[in-house]
Amino acid sequence: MASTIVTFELAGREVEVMVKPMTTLQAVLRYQLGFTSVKEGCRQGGCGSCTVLVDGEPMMSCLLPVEDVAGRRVTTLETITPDEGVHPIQQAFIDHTAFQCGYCTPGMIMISKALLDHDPHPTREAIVDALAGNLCRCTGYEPIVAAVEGAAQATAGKGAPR
Amino acid sequence: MKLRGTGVAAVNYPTGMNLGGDPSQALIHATTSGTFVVSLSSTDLGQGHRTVIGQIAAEALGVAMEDVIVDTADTDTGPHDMGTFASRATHRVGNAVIAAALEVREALLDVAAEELEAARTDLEFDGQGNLMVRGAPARSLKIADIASAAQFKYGKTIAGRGAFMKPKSPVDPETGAMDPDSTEAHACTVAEVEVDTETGEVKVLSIRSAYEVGRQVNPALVKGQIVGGAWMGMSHALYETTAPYYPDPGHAPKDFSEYLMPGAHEIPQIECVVLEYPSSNGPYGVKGVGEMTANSPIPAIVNAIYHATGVRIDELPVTPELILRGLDAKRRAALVAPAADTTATAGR
Amino acid sequence: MTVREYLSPRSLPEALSLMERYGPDLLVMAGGTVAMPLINDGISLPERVMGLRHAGLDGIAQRGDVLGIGAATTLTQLLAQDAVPLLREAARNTASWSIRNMGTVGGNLFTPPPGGDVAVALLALDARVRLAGPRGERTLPLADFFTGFMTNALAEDELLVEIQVPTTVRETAFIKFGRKHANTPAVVTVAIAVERRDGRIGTARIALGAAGPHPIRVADAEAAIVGSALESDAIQRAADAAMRECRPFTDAIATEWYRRRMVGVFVKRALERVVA
Amino acid sequence: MSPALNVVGRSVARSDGIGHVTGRTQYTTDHVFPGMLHLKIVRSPAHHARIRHIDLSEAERVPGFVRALTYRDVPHNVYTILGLIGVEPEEEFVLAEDRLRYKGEPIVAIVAESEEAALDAVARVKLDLEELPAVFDVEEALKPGAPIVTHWGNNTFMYEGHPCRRVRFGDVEEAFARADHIVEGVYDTKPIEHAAIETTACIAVPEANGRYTVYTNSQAVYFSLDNTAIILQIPGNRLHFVGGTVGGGFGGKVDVIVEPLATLAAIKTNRPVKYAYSRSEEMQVSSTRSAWRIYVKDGVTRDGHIIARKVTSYADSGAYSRQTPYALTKHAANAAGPYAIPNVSIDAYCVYTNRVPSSAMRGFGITMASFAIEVQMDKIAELVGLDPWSIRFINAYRDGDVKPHRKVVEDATLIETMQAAAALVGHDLPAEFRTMTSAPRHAGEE
Repeated sequence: MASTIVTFELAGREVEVMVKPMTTLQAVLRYQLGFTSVKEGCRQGGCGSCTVLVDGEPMMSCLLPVEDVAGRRVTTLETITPDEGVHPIQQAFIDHTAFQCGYCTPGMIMISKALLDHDPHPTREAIVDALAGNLCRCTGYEPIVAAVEGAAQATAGKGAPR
Repeated sequence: MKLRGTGVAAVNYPTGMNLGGDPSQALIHATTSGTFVVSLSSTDLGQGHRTVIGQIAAEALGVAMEDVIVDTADTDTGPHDMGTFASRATHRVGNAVIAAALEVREALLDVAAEELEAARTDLEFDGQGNLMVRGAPARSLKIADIASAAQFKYGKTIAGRGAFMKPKSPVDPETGAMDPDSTEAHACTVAEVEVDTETGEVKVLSIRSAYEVGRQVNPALVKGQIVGGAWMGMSHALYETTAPYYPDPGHAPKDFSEYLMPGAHEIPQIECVVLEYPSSNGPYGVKGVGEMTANSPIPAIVNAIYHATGVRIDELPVTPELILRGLDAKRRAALVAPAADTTATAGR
Repeated sequence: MTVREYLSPRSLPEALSLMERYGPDLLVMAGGTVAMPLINDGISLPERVMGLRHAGLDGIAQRGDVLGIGAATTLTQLLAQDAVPLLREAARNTASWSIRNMGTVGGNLFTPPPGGDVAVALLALDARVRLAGPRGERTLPLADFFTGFMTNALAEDELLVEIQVPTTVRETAFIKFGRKHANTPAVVTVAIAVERRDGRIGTARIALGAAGPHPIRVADAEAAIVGSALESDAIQRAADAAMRECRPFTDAIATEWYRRRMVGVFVKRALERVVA
Repeated sequence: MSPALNVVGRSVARSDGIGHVTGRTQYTTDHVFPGMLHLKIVRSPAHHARIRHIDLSEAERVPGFVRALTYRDVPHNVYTILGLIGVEPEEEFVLAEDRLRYKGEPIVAIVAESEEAALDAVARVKLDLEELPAVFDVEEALKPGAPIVTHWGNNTFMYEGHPCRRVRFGDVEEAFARADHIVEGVYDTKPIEHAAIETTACIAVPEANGRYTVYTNSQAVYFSLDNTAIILQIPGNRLHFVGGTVGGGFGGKVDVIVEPLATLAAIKTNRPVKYAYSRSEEMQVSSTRSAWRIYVKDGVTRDGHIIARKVTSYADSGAYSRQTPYALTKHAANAAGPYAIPNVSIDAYCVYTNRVPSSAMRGFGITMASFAIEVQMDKIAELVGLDPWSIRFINAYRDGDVKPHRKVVEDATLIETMQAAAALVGHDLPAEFRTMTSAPRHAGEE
């Protein structure tokens, strides 16, 4: 059960972690690096609360052995939050009160970020398709869909947010 | 074939549950900068309890929201609270906070009277963070300055204690006479559905509701409860169960793929209007809107399914299979005795 | 046993040699969407796991009339190809975006019903699977790969490396019917591929998911439309035959009764889609 | 109108919004402590069984195993969560002793250095059980000869000597006899899960001063603290509960399940201990909303007035009653619905079965009453030839009416709310309903 060292890119820098075999990216982010925006709603790939981007693509960090992201670029809610103020998607979630308990919110924002990076002007259908793997028990989804629409409008013509 | 129908339901919902006594308490104290810390042991489940209590505290203290800090759920610092359930938190904690704020205001008046060399009875709060001599706006002090003076000049605390408790109401075991709650909120929901007669699928087209919840402390958060509750009611009505074949205990879902809940694709059009008939005993007339929003959508949807199909389903969740079996039974009955098929008079 | 070693081979030969070294107790995992939840919950407690994410088994290549799909090709990659529209449709209807970025085409063949929607489409397309092992490689029809509920023709020391799909089939239809529109297990999945001769159906393949212990074809239903021009009575005969032939089950999502009924509805609707 | 308000009534932004959208809000399991241990539970695989023997020997050999806790370690092992407000008897086993009453019932708590080691050890505990006949349906459980679930009585919770919570108002039988129509219905609802996205969890941390800080997502921290103190038989002042930020509750986090065992493990090991439900535990062993079966019998006049309502309700509490007895009392107070019905009889039974215990959930005792009553209202409307709006206006309660539990209605607005809903959907109400109000009735008015 020898630990190994895994290196990946996080927040613009290389991070090196020593892990027991098959530690999930979720556990590394939360418990070794303190990136607790990555939530633990099910650890079954069923809720999306642990969604992160790997090389820009959304994935469930609960299902990823951290060894598999060696050398890859990992993006979490912490890494897209500006030092001052908030990202336009975050602002849209505030403006539309697109959360209640907030537990699904980091995953919702990350999947929304991935969507708007791929498709800056998504249709409503594209938005609900993108959200299909992210569960919310409080809001009834409508405020979240509205927030993504709002974020798309806010960022339209300004280039994809970083 | 797709059949459409409309259903109505109307409900009441009580605030609080005091069969064991139902207390909430609050402490408020001022810091040197005139910030008011509201210490509670109640919890925010996500409904926005901290925000709403902050609003009530700011209102009752006569200061801005930014000057209020709400500290929840620490048993070393927060006084006793029964907890967040029974649509009770805004009502109970809000009342406790108002009571605490009244004590704070008394303490502020004591200090301000000395600072302004005026009679306590001549002083008034302007609701904007100041205390002034009535009719003489020039003789005014910032509440922050009063708090500071209290600490450093007079050696006094600016603090308040507040409690709200509806006393325990025993139940008469023979008649059921009891007084279990404080006030009643109301809702009426109209749901429209479309039923696929081949698959039994129900598509909820719209959930439109009127609510009466006493005073709304924060309309955006009330609407959030109503929208989220409409979705949850639809989910309870059509999808959710941990025992799909009750009483058979088998096939219990173990994850979110087996435990069915509608997603963003399934959300219907959700509309609401909110009436305000302030209650006599809630803070600023608050009732409670936490739990009730999932209630009226359920029977409204079930009634709409009947209106659409003529099939009465008396169990939850209403699965497509139940509807198909109902339609089959109706068809069989019509074959046997076409004239006797009165349940088909869907359009009322 | 907590996992003692996570092996991440960089090539097929390396993967095969690891399998040879560690034998059948080595858990082989591709996207992790099936295995990881069981490991996280302590239901599966493997000692050694081999992950195929970096084994070079992903990628899609057209070779003549055959599309070669690496076993570790993700569902998102499958969604991006346009050589076989039926597979795109199947991928689009499987799981959610994040899971499609992880889950693989090969892994889909090992997903117990009601999962495995892509496998249903592959069955309708008469795909073949290429298996590699210490004795070399072999290919066999996907129909022969499935042998029972969570069992298959793979030998203990063999690895599924590629799925081969003919790209000549033009008339297809795919419907996944679940209790929700997206990211949900199937009540029933129907995939159909037909080839016509002079306007009449020459060959027909009707594959069903969530209607048996693994994706199945329904021969009587197929026979019912061969020689027809998909007239409505032929379609109805096929739907009725499929209802008789299917072997659905009861789970948290639906009963056997309801699934059988939906087999009839959706075989019919899928055939009508072919006509349209 | 009350005096102008400054902040109340305004849609101010949520004070926790920035924390939520940046992921900086700290939830219970976002806390990490050096040396933290993990607690996992050996659960009953059977619905009803007698325990012959438990073999921990193989589990103890798992690397990282720290210790096991059994009922012998729990100072006050049999408790009732509502004991704090005087509900009796004590009946739920923190850890099972000789009998298992539901599938998933906790038997042994395993504490280990890592979650993986704890899960591994749990899988290696060997149970020797004798399976017993089980009962899963509320009415089956009440039949003679049904397996008895409780250790103290039969399969109903007792309300001051009655097997059900009773409401008696007027004379229903007399009113049924003179009613023009009798409308009967049976309403069944299946158990459901709260499914908050954050699972139930706590971390108990020993402090230098001999106290224990318990980070929890309880909906009711004092309730959890007081129950924990009773179960562990320690003074409440040795416990410090910290919470307040909950990732969704819906009633699912008012049971006191994780805190007592985590704190006990922290006491026994002098190390921080985390006990968090997995999603499958949340789905399969955490409390549900009860399954309900509700019989409604209404006596109705030909013009649509409900003159009598008899309700017999059964809530399936599962193996232990938890909050369900309370739900039935709330149910009994509301089962007549928001209508003025002069004769009402309600019997509400809290029934024990070998199911997972049910407890509180959003709408506690009322959601299912509203379902039954509001479907029943439509049936009545159809029978007497009224539309669904009219039947509700005709019967709506008003201020000054007396509810069946003898509470005088003082803030009725059902009528006004229905008027607003009709306006919202564009439904034209007849003048008599458009002008109706919830103001107290005149003398003699129906």
